Amino acid sequence: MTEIVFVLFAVVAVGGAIGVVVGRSPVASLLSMIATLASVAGIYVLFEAHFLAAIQVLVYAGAIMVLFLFVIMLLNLGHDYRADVKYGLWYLLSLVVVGLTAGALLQGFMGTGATGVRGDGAAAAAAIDAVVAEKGVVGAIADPLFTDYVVAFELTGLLLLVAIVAAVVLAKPRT
Amino acid sequence: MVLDYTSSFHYVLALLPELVLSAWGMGVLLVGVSREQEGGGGQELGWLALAGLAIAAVANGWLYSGVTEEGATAMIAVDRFRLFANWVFIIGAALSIVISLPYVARQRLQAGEYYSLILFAAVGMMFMASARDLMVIFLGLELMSIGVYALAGFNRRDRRSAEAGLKYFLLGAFASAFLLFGIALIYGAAGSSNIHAIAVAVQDGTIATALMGPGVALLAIGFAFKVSAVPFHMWTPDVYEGAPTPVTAFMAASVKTAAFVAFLRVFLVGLDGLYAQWWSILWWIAAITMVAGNVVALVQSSVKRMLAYSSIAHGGYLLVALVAANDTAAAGLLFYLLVYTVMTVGVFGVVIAVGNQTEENSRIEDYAGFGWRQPVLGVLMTVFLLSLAGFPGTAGFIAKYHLLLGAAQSSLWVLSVILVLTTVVSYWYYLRVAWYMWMKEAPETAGAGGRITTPFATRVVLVVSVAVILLAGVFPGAALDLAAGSIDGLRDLVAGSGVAAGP
Amino acid sequence: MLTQALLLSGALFVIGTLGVMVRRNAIIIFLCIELQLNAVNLAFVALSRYTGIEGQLFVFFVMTVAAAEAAVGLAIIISIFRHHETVNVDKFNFLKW
Amino acid sequence: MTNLLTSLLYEDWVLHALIWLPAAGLTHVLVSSADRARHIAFAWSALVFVLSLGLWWSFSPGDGGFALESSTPWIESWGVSYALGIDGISIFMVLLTTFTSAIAILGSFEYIKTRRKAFYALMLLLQMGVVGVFLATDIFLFYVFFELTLVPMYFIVGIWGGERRIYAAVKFFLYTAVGSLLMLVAILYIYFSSGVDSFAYEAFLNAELTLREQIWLFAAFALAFGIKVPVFPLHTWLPDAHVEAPTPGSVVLAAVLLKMGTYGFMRFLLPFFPGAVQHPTVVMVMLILGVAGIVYAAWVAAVQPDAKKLVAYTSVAHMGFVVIGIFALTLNGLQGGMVVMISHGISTGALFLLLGMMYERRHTRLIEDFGGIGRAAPLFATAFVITALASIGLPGTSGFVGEFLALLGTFETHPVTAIVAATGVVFAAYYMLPMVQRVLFNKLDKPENRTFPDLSRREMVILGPLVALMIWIGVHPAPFLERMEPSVQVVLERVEGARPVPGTAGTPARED
Amino acid sequence: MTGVGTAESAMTALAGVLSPSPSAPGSASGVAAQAAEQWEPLLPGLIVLLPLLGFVLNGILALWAAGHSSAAVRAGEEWNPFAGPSRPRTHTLPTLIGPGVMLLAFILALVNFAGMPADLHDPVIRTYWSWIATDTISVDAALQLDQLSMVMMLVVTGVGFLIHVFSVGYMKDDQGYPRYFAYLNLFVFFMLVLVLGSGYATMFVGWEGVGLCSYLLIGYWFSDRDKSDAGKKAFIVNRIGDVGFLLAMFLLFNNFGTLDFGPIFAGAEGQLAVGGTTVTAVTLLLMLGAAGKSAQVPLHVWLPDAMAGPTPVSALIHAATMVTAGVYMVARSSVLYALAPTSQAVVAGIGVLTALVAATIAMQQYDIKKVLAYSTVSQLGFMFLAAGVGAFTAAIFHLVTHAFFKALLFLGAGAVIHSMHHAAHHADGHLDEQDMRNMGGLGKFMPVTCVVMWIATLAIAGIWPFAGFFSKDEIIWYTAAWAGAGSNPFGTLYTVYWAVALATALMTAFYMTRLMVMTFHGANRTGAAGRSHIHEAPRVMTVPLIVLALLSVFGGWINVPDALQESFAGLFGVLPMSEWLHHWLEPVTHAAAQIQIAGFGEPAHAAPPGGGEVAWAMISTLAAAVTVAVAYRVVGTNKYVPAARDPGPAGVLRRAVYNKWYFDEVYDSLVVRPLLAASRWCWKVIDTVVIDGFVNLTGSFARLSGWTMSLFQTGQVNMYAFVLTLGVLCVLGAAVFLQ
Repeated sequence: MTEIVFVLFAVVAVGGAIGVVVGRSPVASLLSMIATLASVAGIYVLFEAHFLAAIQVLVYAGAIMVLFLFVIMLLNLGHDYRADVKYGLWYLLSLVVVGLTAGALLQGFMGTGATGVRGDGAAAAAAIDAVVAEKGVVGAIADPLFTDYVVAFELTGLLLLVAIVAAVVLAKPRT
Repeated sequence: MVLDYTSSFHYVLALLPELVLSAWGMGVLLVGVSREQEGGGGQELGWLALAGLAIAAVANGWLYSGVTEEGATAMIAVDRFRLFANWVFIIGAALSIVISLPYVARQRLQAGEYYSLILFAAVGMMFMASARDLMVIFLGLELMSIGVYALAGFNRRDRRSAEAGLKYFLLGAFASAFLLFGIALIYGAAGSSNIHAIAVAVQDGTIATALMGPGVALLAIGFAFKVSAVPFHMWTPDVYEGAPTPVTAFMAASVKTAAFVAFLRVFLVGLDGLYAQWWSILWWIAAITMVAGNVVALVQSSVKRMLAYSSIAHGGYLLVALVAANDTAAAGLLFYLLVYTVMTVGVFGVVIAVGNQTEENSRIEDYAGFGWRQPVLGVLMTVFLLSLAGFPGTAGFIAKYHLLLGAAQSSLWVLSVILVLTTVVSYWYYLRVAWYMWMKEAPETAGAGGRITTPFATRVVLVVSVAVILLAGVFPGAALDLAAGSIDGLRDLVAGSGVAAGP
Repeated sequence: MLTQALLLSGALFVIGTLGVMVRRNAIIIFLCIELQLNAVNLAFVALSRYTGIEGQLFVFFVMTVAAAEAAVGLAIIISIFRHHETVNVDKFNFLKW
Repeated sequence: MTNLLTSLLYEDWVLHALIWLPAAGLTHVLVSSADRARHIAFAWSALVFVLSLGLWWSFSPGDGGFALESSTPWIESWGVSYALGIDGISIFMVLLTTFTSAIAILGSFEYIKTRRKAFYALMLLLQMGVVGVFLATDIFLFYVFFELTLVPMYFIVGIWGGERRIYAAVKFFLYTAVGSLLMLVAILYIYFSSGVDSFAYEAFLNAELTLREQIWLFAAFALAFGIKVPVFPLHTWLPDAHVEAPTPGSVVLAAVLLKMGTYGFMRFLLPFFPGAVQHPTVVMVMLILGVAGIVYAAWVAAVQPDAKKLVAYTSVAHMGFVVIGIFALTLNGLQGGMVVMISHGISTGALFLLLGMMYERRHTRLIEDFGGIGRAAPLFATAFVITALASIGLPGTSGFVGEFLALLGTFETHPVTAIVAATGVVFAAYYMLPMVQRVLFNKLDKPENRTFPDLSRREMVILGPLVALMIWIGVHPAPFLERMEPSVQVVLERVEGARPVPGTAGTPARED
Repeated sequence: MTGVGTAESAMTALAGVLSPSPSAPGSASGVAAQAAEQWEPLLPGLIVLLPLLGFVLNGILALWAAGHSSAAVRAGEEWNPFAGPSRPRTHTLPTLIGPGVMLLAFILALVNFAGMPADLHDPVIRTYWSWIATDTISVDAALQLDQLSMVMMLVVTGVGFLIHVFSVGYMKDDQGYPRYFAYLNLFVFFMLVLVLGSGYATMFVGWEGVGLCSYLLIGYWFSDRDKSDAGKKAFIVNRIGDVGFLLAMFLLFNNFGTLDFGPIFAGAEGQLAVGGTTVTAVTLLLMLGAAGKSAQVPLHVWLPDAMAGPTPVSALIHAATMVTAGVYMVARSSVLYALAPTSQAVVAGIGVLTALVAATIAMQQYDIKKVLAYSTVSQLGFMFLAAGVGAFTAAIFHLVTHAFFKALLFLGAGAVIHSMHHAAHHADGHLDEQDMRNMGGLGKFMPVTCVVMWIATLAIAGIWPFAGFFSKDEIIWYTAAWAGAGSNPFGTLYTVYWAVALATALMTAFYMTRLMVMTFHGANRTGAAGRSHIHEAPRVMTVPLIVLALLSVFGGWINVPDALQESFAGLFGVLPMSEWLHHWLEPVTHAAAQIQIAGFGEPAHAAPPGGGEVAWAMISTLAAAVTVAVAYRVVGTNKYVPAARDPGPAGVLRRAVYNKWYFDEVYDSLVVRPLLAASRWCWKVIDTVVIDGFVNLTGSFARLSGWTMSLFQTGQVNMYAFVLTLGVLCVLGAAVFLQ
């Protein structure tokens, strides 16, 4: 059952990804991207990462993609249907390179599964499930976030601040 | 004092320089915003930022003076390696700010944002140096990068600046994705993102090898991008050329330093046990970088762009230290970064002076006869160039020699030979600037540029930089000991292993 | 399941890579990079089932980074659009060689 | 004299003074006015020369080891020290340097008309570097000085040179740098092979190297020094540099800088790699290159239209004698090589000064622009002829003693080489006499040469000591020979006494 | 030490050298060194030093004078070599100093000669300072006095003095007068070093030194391109020989560990096998040196050109002294040559060939000095023949007599030229003052010159009782005698030599008579304008001529062979000094003679076709006399026209001879031009194209590859991403597949 759902989501995700790359208009690409994000969120659920799935949909697909859409509209690119994919030899070359890279990754990933990761998969999954059961979906993530990874968390705060400053500076109109 | 992190307050202590700088950056930002000026002036903000750096330096000094940590496994490292790197960042940022002062004023940039972004980027660099966790390294790198993306595109009036910002951003984000993928794979393979834990896992043999290969490769690619190693360097010349010159200096010096420091910690501490797997990759990258960087620099007609390629080449030299992967090389890397920071910022400082605080006059022809018109700046530039070329008597030589020493210790003879031969190539383009400055007469039309004015502060700083370069070139002992001391114990993390040591 | 997830992650990643290489529109290129980050997130989530909850935490961080990048990146794109009235990266080749 | 020197504690400070006084002079020149720069520079270099003269008495050859040694730790973590010393080989190089530097500065008074402060500062820097090269007994220190000499020379050629000065300056710089940087790698190799964390000369002597290693390292060192010398196929930077350099630059270049190469042969190459040096193929290659240099350079010199280029090529030929003398590995050969080095420094230096005087007067260096100068300027012609004769090694001049000993020494072990090299004696006449004839003799048929002024008093002061030295060394070289002999003997014994260490020391550690 | 010795010490100390110390001449001297101890030569160092002093003083004066004349040049005046003002400092002082030092030196030499014991077996060696000394080689600055060097010293100082005196008149009007004497003095100094040096190295100093002076003096009038060319040619050709000398020294050093004569000659017989490779090589190499210096075929080409120098120079350097240095050197090395019969045959062969070639050329020359020059070459050939057949005494004997009569001939020719020069000044159009076709009948104007030159001509032609007869006859006789020696392996060859030598002797008589007739007899062809200015030379020139004429007459009597003593040749026993020179030189040549006799057996007592010494002496002098007479008639009936109207010789053979057998042309096309072409090729091709090309190519290659790589830097993000991904692929591939 899970496998079937996974495959379903996977197909949608990959399809969406391809849509991003070949989409004729920016908006089309963006919509394909949202489809991908949504199906990836579905896969998160399959991996019992419910909170992340929610965040994925809310923040990623919701906020960030809307920001993209907003910019596309702002720059009035929504009606730009000229294909800006570089077809031809360049496309072919890129495909070859990407294909070979994919091959290399495939080779690397094929061996995973039992020995691909360190530690015992079942035990780890059980431990996560236990924590989730104990602290709730949000609490399971929040706990390490504010203890072990508090530094990183604060760092993200700073990161966002910088991003805001940067965005403000850059997007200001020329004077 | 020994930090053990059981108390959160100890995190505050351990991160004192970063925190000071972050807070100060916000302060500068606030002061800047509150003054509501668009361009013009803003020098006092620069001085304010410098004061922040000074305080951070004091904090760093306090940490350096004997604060240690318990266990040496926590997310934030309190070791001399990091603190030494912090010095370098502070120096790099401070020098960049100093050479920015007149530039920002002349170009009417938003000083508050400008200086605070430099400080924030410096914080990101410090995190990269201090992080003992891949994720924190990534976040620090992003903090730094986002700040620098913005700085590169800071001059909205200049389309070259915008173009530089865009290219840097797109490719930087692209490369971050590879880095992140690498982190993910290593995390999976090692079961942790903690460098110490990874090192232990590698040591134990409990690491999962399947993902490790691609993981290490992608990680190396991510760092290689940031240190602009060939073939991940393509952005460098464009961005360096387009960005406002002080930002270029900051990028060339500090961003590279930060990336190298993190690179070193990850590969020489965390992945040291896998040396056999990654050395050859880095070997080739180092070799290609040295060759390509130097060779392409030969055909540049813009000094800024030439210096960009030269910085690529320097990245190649530094990579040799990583390939050598021994304590000497690591110390050499630190020392080189320190020296490199000073001389790079210095050379860009002169470039700014020649450009008269604009982006003009950056073609090599514009330097014709410059030395005789501005003897002091000319001599400074010459020393900077000689130091970049690694000429005896300058710190650049000691630094390069240190790298060679490390390489030799690991018997990397071929790489050493490539290093020295490409150094010869580099002589040509460094000397070319010198020959334009001293051996060519200024064209008749040069009068248009008028007098070049350089603020007193900039001059003082440049002179001090040169003095430091010469002093460190002649009496490098103390600095060398400092660098060597910063490596002490860094790679002994994995208790009782001993594999970390070089031959 | 892990292998499949990683393969999916890899697939999404390389598709994103392809997009960066072949698209001219800066926004789409950036979108493709976001796609790559998403692929990595997928890997993190999948791996976290085997290694612990930190994996999910990292996804959290990555999303933040993605958001920050989006802010800055789009601002940069807007900025350069003001110069060129286009987001076609092929037009941005004032700096070269 | 010796007592006087002792009472001044001369031996304690002289070597340091020789290196650092030019630096002081440099500073002085920089803070002085441009008009007075030349006098100040000359005063300092003259002071250094006078101080260095004391070495003549203070130095006693003894057992051939270093004298007046001093060593202060410099970069302790690497085992680098500021170590100076002098022996029978370096004393002459040092004296030659201080002497020709002072002469060259004096000779540049009229030649250098622009940017004088910078010029004299660079000259003094050059002097400092060269003296350092000859005095250093620490390999690292040596290397630093060795490279340091490039910069002032680069600027001297590049700023005050002729039409193609930049090309020449860069060529000079890059050519030399290629060799010296490869040598640096080789130095590091020995450093790690010696097992001692020290760059001291003695430590390097004790490095145990297999024959294979020695040959590779020999190649690196020989390339560095061979370019400097320059040995035959590596010589093309020299004519360009000489032609373009201003007179004082040429003088120092010919008189001293080239000697750094042959000095390196004697000081480092032979003692460090005795196994390689004794290897028949290596010896053969070096001898063939030396001989090729002698003959080839003489030929090329003979057809040069530019007098300065001609003399530049003769340098290659002369240094060829030094090379064969050294690699003959006989006492006479080595001593002959030493004397040729000294003699070449003096005579070629003088020739360049003379050509500089010609250039100052006529602003041309082409031989065909002259003719019959002997009529207009007899003193000049006299000095020119004597110098030219010294250069081609007429008995009774310094050139003969050196070439004779070098050839004799070569003949002892490699007769065929010596026979071919001896033809250089003919070719020397073949290139030098036509030049002398076309410049000084023949009809004074160009009106502008009629007013060719004769030597001024200053020029006589410059040339006088040079000519006197040429004849002194030619007539009574014993004081020179006996001072250098023990040290040369030490080098030779080192070569003959050592056999390469068997084994496989120094296999790559991590890069297998 | 005697007071004299102290004085000498002071003198040498003046020169800044160590005080002299008598030293035993090598290891083999042994007890015989006692003899040397007993004789204290008088200031030998001073003899050498005096000309040097003259050089220094004259040199200073020369520079002073040249400063004045160059000032005139700068002022725009045309250079006139004969317009020199006769000031005290430029004329009187050099006149006193130049010949003065020579006179003093000659007197000193005479005193020493008189004091030298006849039974002195080992040379007296005076060491002044250690010249070149290393651990393995020790060359002292030392002089060696023995019978041979004594003879040479007398010739050099004596003839030298006469020529100096002659020069006073000849060069009177020359602006470079002091410079001339400076060079001349310097030459004598080096020549004395050459003949007095105690070893090969010292000899080499003089050897090259005289070459230098020859160079300077040939090119004395250096404004004339031909003249300075000639000087250059002389120097370079000489240097070719010098290489041989150098290599010979090296070879000797390798075998003996020293270059001093004493030990080498003492040890030679023991250490070197007779006819061995080493000794043959050494002697052949020495011969190369000698051939260069003494203008032997094939290195003779410089000597005729050397006539460009002032005529007294030709007399001194290119006739009497320097060119005979080669003969001296072979004679000095007699022991070595005796050990190398092959080399001897070669030396003799070259000598006889040179004699023949030069004599043929001399028969067709019109330049009076050229004739004399080739005559000199020819006579030098005779000397080499003598040395080659082992008649070292005869070689030296001929050297001495030749010094007399050839110096006389040259000086006489100088007087003629001097006189013709004045005529040329007044002649219509160009008049070559040395071309004999422009002379004729000068005997009327210059009777003294004519007479003395006839004496010299008879001497060189070998007419009894003039000096040349004895010396030349001895050479020819010894050739014959050794040809017939019992076990001479080259007997037949020697016979050929003998025959050729005989023929050459007759040719000598012919061309000399031709010279005399063309110059002094017949009708004058100078032209009316010039003729009135032809006059006899002043006394300062004629007196030396007369002295030399006397020597040319009587000089041969110092070595009348025993066999001839009682014949007509010895005036039936009247001549007093039978074989004096032979005995005098015995200590030097004795060893060689012993070796030769040991090798070849006793010389024969009859010439190859039969007939003893007396008979052949008679035959040769009669034949020579007949040749002179015939030539006088034949040449006298020839109708010569002035050079300007002469179309030159007709016929292939004549033309070839006139053109000196085309030696110069052959060298030019086989050596000089190819060498120049090769040099140019080396420069333009190897240096510029190959080496520099490679160097520049390296640079260009670097720049080209840099340029190529920068092509990827298109400024397009896609491109950058592509390259980046390519890098990813490589790294990833390497990491995944290559582990």
